[in-house]
Formats: sequence, structure tokens, C-alpha cells
Amino acid sequence: MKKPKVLIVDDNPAVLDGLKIIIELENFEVVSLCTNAKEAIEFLKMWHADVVLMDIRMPVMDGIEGIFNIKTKFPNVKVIILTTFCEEDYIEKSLSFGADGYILKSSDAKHIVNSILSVLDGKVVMDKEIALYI
Amino acid sequence: LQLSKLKTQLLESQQTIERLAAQNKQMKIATSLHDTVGHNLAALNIQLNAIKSLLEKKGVLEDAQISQIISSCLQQTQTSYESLRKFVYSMKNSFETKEKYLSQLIENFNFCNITLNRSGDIENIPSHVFENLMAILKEALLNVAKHSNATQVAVSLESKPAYVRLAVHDNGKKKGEIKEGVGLMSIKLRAKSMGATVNIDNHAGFSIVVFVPLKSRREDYFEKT
Amino acid sequence: LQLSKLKTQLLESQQTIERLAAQNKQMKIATSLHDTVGHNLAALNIQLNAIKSLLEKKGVLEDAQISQIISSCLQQTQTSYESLRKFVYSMKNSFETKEKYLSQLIENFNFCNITLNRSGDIENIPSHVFENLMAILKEALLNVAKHSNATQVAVSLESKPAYVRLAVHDNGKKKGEIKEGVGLMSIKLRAKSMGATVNIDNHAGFSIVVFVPLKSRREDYFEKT
Ligand SMILES: Nc1ncnc2c1ncn2[C@@H]1O[C@H](COP(=O)(O)OP(=O)(O)OP(=O)(O)O)[C@@H](O)[C@H]1O
Ligand SMILES: Nc1ncnc2c1ncn2[C@@H]1O[C@H](COP(=O)(O)OP(=O)(O)OP(=O)(O)O)[C@@H](O)[C@H]1O
Ligand SMILES: [K+]
Ligand SMILES: [Mg+2]
Ligand SMILES: [Mg+2]
Ligand SMILES: [Mg+2]
Repeated sequence: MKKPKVLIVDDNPAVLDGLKIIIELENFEVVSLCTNAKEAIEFLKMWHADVVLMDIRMPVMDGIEGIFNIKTKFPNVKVIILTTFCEEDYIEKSLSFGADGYILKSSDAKHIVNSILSVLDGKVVMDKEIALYI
Repeated sequence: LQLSKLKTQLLESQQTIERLAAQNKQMKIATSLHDTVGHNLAALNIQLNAIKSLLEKKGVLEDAQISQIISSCLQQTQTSYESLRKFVYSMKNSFETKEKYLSQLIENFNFCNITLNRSGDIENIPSHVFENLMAILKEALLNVAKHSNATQVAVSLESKPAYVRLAVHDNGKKKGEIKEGVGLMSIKLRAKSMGATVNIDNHAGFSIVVFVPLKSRREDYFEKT
Repeated sequence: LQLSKLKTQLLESQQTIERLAAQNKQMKIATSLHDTVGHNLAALNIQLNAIKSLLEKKGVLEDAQISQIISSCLQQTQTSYESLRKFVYSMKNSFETKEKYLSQLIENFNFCNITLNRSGDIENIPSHVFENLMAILKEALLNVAKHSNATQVAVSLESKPAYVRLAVHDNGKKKGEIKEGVGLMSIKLRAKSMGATVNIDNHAGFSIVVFVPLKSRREDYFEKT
């Protein structure tokens, strides 16, 4: 099987580095690290990714605008939103934009990896805690 | 005597404004705490998970001491994150909202039937405008209880980006000359201080309408961010 | 009419008590956040350092990736700790204190000279007692301005574990019969509600002394923890 390609988008370099290690150890290919949604869209115009793991609050272009753009321009790319608590306003707004998953950054490595596998399988993933917020 | 009453009123309203401003500041502090510490803890969690995965691959995690200490770090991070989450929630809930203040004022009026019509987001009304409008509303309701034989009073508060409009209208039947006392005087003074207009009319019941134009909502955007 | 004035006063004091109680609760929440999260972060810091040493011993820290990620974790922990410390500090400063409230009230009185004598820790006065005493003080000062020809008024507030005592004494020279109005009535009602005694005397100037016995300060100890 070909390694699934993952694009990671977060404005915090510590999160980018950590996720890269976790995901690469699980036999995924991390195609690139971007620090905002705009960079991610520029990347996707030229390269392919199967899944985008994306933060919500980022400068230049946030995750909400990001999902909207990715889902309209690249409908086959799966998008998982990585959130912290207190972003319920953002989550609410983004629900209609068709993200494939919402998982908390306080999840463990296994959960993050399983979520990527699930969305690749066509499932929608939403953490219980997030469902409770909204 | 009238002057001293006015002075007291102004002093009290000054205190309310300061209180609301202090609350605003506290909410900002709490939010910024969340933004920094909350995001740090989330990042810390991901990094600890990464360390764990790396050490697992290297077979180092078989060392019981290392494995245990990493679990403990993860545990600490989760607990901190959870405490912070709960804190921000209870903080948000414990704040006095403009909505709560208004509802309480309406609820506590029991001279006659009262209805409240709101439109737009009341929380968006600038604090000093809100505080003035609430003082005006109190004075108007006091007058209803004091001077009218109304059975019904309708209060409406409209919050729009360009203006705020407060109207108090009762269905009392007493019509006479209006001899302005401290009440109406302070209503007019407060309106003037906000650059607002006041219309007082006693042709059908008694009605007071205060219209506050908001030149620019820019300060508000600053308040929110 | 007197009744409606009293009702308004009671409503307002209810709101003040609720506000002070809410602030008290917020301060407790902030302090407990600091205690739990601060404690966790300190522990985290120690454990991360322990991991670092262990991995160094095992030669695993030579792996640049591991060494870098551990430094980054340590960094995040420190930053979080720092933010939390700053937060609790600015939170404490932003709270309304009883001291501030009292000083403002005294400062804003400008009918004649006023002196304030405090003893004991004012912040220890239970919120509902403090709120009642401040309302009594306001009413007493209003009377000084209204009825006396005083040039000097002395306010004293004593906070002891077993009691709180408020005294307001002016050097006015008008002596006549005291016809109790809403002012003195509400002072007496408030005192009664706290199980306090009131002494009003107009033999040398006009003086009001309110003595509030505190049966048990246990609630206060609870309030503080
Ligand atoms: N809701 C009302 N219904 C009928 N008349 C009213 C009403 N509100 C005010 N008035 C009339 O307007 C007059 C002026 O009101 P204003 O509030 O200025 O003074 P006041 O209520 O008489 O005294 P103060 O407010 O100083 O205690 C009143 O005396 C009353 O005649
Ligand atoms: N500081 C003072 N100096 C001289 N006389 C006073 C003083 N305080 C109160 N009095 C007398 O006591 C009376 C009762 O006071 P009280 O506060 O109960 O009513 P009021 O001030 O006349 O009216 P209200 O408080 O209802 O507006 C006053 O009318 C006044 O004669
Ligand atoms: K985020
Ligand atoms: Mg971010
Ligand atoms: Mg009036
Ligand atoms: Mg009086």
C-alpha cells in the first residue's frame, strides 16, 4: 500500500514538529508543514495530499476559512481540524463547511493516528468533548 | 438638594462604569491566559506523545523508569489542561452580562405589567452607553410607578451597529403639564452626555424615547479583540 | 413613596452583595487554578529534566530529534508557568477591594472636612456586613450634608474578629427633635438585619454608631481558603 500523504497546518512550530514525528513513525508520509491555511492552499495547488491536519486559530488565514477553501477547491482532500477548548464559536461556524473530523490537541498519539485512518476510510470523526461544546 | 441627588447619581454611575470596565479587563486577562497557557499545554501534549512514540520505536520505553515518568508527564499535562478548561468556562459564566442586568431590572419592576422587546446583540452596546440607558430606564420606570395609573408598560431596546434606541411607553391616562423634576432632568443630561436625542410625549400614555447614534463601532471591535 | 425608595435601596444592595460574592468566587477560582496548574507545571518541569538525564545516561539524547523536542517541552513548561504567574497577579489587582470602595466613598464626600480612621483588616469584614455598613455610611453622610452645619465629620471603621464597628460623628451645632425619615429608618432596618445595635445621639454634634457582633468568624476562614 502507498503511504498516505498528510499535510500539517499549525502556527505553533512545537505542534508541527510533534505531529510530524508521531505521524511519520506510523508510516504516513508528511508531505509538508504549513503555518497557516493560505500556505496550505498554495501547497495543494501544486502537490497532492490525502489528509490535511489543520489548526483553527492561525494568522493570515485561519482554519475555518481554510476548510471552506480546501473543500471548494480540492473536494477530494480530507480535512481534520485540530482544536483546543474554547474554540466552540469557530467550530460551530465550520460545521457547515464539511470538515471530516474534529479532534482535540489534547488527544494521544494513537487517537490522532486512528482518526487519520478513519477519515481515509470515509468516516467522519468528532471527539465526544467537542460534540458536547456545541 | 436636587444637585446633591444628581451628584450621587453620577457618582454611582461612575462606579458602575468602572466595574464594567474592570470586568471587561478580567475577561481579557482570562482569555489571554487561555490563549497562551491553553495552547502551550496542547502543544506540550503533542510533543510528549511524540517523545513517547520515538522512544517506543527505539525500544527505550521498555525501561520502566522512563516509561513511567513519561506517563506521569502526560498525566500532568492533561490535568492542567482540564483545570484550565474548567476555569475559563466558570469564568465566562460568572461574568455579569448586560443581558442579565437588564432582565433583572425588568423582573424587579412590579408596579404593573411590563414587557421587554430586544433586538440586536445587547452585549455589543458600549459600556458607557449601556450604563446611561439603564439609569434612564430606572428613572423612567420610577416615574411610571410614581405618576401614572398605567396597567402596562412596554420597554424596547434596539442595538444596531449604527445606533441604540431605548423606548419606554406606558398606557397611563393622566395628562397634565409636565413639570420637570430631577428625574427628567437627569435623563436629559445623560442623553446629552452621549450625544443622544430624547423625545418625551404624553399624548397617548407617557413615552420616553432615547436615540443614541454610534458614530463608529471601531472601539467596540477593539473591546472584543 | 417611602416604601418604593426602600425597595429600590434593597434591590441595589442585593445586587452589590451578589457582585461582591461573584468576585469572591472568581478570586477563589483563579487562586485554585494557580494552585493546581502551577503545581502541575512545576512537577512537569522536574520530570522533564529527569527524563533528559535518564536519556543522557542511556546515550539516547545524542539523537538530535529527541534532544530538541525535550528542550522545547521544557521551554513550553516554563512559558506556561510564567504566564500563569502573571495572570494570577493581574487578576488580584483587577479585583474590587473593600478598601478601594470605602476610600472612594470618603473621597467623594466634599460637603465638609472628612477623616477616616480604620483599624483591623477591612477585607475580612463579611461581604453582607460590609455592604450594609457602606449603605449606612452613605445615608449618614447624606444627612450630614442635608441637615448639619458641620465643618468636620469623623468616620471610623473597626474590624475585629469578634465585631465590626462603624461610627460617624459630625461637629454640627443644630439640635432639635429628630423626626425619623427614610434615612434613619433604613439605617435601623439594615442594622437589625445584621443583628447589630445602633446608637444615634445629637447631644454633641450628631453621631451614629453601629456595632455588629460577629458570632463566629468560621465562614470567613472558609471564605479565605
Ligand atoms: N410615566 C408618567 N406618567 C405620567 N406623568 C409622568 C410620567 N413620568 C413623568 N411624569 C410627569 O413629569 C413630571 C416630571 O418628572 P420628573 O421625573 O422629572 O420629576 P418627579 O418624578 O416629579 O420628581 P423626581 O424624579 O425628581 O423625584 C412628573 O412630576 C409627572 O408629572
Ligand atoms: N447629621 C445630622 N445633623 C443634624 N440633624 C440630623 C443629622 N442627621 C439626621 N438629622 C435629623 O434627623 C432627621 C431624620 O433623618 P432621616 O435621614 O431619617 O430623614 P431625612 O434625612 O429628613 O429624610 P430622608 O433621609 O428620608 O431623605 C432629619 O430630618 C434631621 O432632623
Ligand atoms: K488552535
Ligand atoms: Mg494556533
Ligand atoms: Mg421622577
Ligand atoms: Mg436622610
